[in-house]
Amino acid sequence: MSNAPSRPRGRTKPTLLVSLPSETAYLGLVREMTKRMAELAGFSEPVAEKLALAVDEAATNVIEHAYKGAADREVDMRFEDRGPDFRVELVDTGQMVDPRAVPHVDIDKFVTERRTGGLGMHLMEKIMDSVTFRRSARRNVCALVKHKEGEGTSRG
Amino acid sequence: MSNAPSRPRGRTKPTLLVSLPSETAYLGLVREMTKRMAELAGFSEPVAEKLALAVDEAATNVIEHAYKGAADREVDMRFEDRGPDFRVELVDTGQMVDPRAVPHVDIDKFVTERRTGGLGMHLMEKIMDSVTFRRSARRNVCALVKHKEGEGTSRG
Amino acid sequence: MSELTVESRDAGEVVLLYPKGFINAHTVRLFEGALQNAISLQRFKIVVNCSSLVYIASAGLGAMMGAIEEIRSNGGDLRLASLNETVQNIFDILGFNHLYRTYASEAEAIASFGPAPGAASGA
Amino acid sequence: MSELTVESRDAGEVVLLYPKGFINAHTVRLFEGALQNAISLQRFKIVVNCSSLVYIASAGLGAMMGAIEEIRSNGGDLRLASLNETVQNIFDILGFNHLYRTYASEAEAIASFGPAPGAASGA
Ligand SMILES: Nc1ncnc2c1ncn2[C@@H]1O[C@H](COP(=O)(O)OP(=O)(O)O)[C@@H](O)[C@H]1O
Ligand SMILES: Nc1ncnc2c1ncn2[C@@H]1O[C@H](COP(=O)(O)OP(=O)(O)O)[C@@H](O)[C@H]1O
Repeated sequence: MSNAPSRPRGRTKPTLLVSLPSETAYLGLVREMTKRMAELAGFSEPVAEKLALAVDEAATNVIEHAYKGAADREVDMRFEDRGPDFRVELVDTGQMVDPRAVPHVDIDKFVTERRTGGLGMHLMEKIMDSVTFRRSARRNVCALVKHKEGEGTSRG
Repeated sequence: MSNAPSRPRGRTKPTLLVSLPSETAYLGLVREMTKRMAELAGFSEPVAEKLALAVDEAATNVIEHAYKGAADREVDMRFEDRGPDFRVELVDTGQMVDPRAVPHVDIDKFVTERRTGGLGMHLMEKIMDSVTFRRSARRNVCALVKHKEGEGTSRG
Repeated sequence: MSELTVESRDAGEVVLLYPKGFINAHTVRLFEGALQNAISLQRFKIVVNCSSLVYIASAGLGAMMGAIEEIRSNGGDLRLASLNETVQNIFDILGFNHLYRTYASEAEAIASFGPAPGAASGA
Repeated sequence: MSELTVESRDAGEVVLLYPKGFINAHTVRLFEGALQNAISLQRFKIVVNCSSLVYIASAGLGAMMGAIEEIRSNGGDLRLASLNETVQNIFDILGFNHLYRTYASEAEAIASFGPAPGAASGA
């Protein structure tokens, strides 16, 4: 599903595009926007709140890792209600992410080893149905997808 | 950062750009975003709420008048924290607004004549320090400006 | 997501409306419908209890303007109770305080319509 | 705009923290500061009352992970009270319930640290 350059084809419902500064001060806005867009896509409030958390984590990672905390860069976001899927893409022009380099947290080890990193990625993966990273045209694209039919049985 | 054409020059603080479908379902999002951006610009919550109302009214007018209710068009918004000014621009590609044709409400007449239209424009003008419409490159631009120093003495 | 709900209750001759949430151009039909419903039932003494009304844009004020003529020409009125600060403020900006009577509490708004016929004989 | 405030109070040997609002990567310093402050005062019995905590992102959980080692190695603990559903849910997703003890009420969380020395003699 994720080989679309950025504009999806066909009958995709209209999309919300947002471009914001890479400052953590905007994370509250990211959370609110995501919650509302998820509710507009038909998710219940508790699920919409979890989706907002996942997108907050993704945006936080862009600011802290891809841009290494630089506050003068830009984060582009695209919210799409694709019929059966709710999809959020975050695009940055910062440091490349190698998905294989991103450590997968084993939560049991986590508990015993008491690490502090890796929680955000783990939350994103638990909450979403898919989390993918790709590099295209010198931009990093992080795509988060949640299937609507799975809403009631959401693992998160 | 980005040499995007739509970026203003100079030391203007980073800007939030949003592009949304011309559906009234998004008005709640417009209100929330505006309130939060106004608070980030330093306005107190009660003032931020009024600014959110003014921008809601402007977006409502774009959807209802410029686009005549068509839900498949786009509204572009730009929020700027320009030092002494908080500025919001709404851009549409719909029907042209002739500012001189927009009726100015005389609230006293309004009360006695009991009209129902014209309230939105009146609110916008009461709340903001300036409300301007211009046409450029086949797009309508509605610009709302609020001076920060006037916050405490806001008329609204 | 329900940005607005509007409940309706009876208090003798008076109809009470409870808009809860946000009235904007998207949700206003619901509020308009509640007003029109009271009118179509010939209930012209209307109190809008605004204690849970968080926000009202001009669309909502327009809905009241659109109904007030018919309500008053039938011997009724539309009165407002328990406005929060934000909503009161919007009313003030528009000079709506000249047009609509507002009360601090629902009880006062109901009482302003005078004693109900039933209440007088039932005492 | 204050997205987060963190008040601190004493209850005998126990320090109570009251985060109010949203903990994310932007506001987490404040929460971290409150934890570090308790530690630097050698107060290692800490209850975080979450009744007004609306939201916590991983940054906030990381702040707790970063402090827990020192707290426990000094004979203390960090315990949580009155989590709302959203916050409880995030804890569950991460398996934090294995790591932190949570209580339905602040009183229970305080009591879990056992009777305070003063309380025992003062009875
Ligand atoms: N958008 C990103 N760009 C670059 N690296 C990332 C990105 N997201 C995650 N990472 C890498 O994955 C690691 C784990 O991320 P996360 O689980 O959010 O924990 P934390 O951010 O606390 O380290 C990060 O430390 C970082 O090395
Ligand atoms: N963005 C716009 N595009 C075109 N016409 C507009 C626009 N905004 C306002 N107008 C005109 O100005 C009039 C007054 O607007 P307003 O005060 O919001 O009241 P209402 O929308 O209830 O009519 C509208 O009826 C419309 O004719």
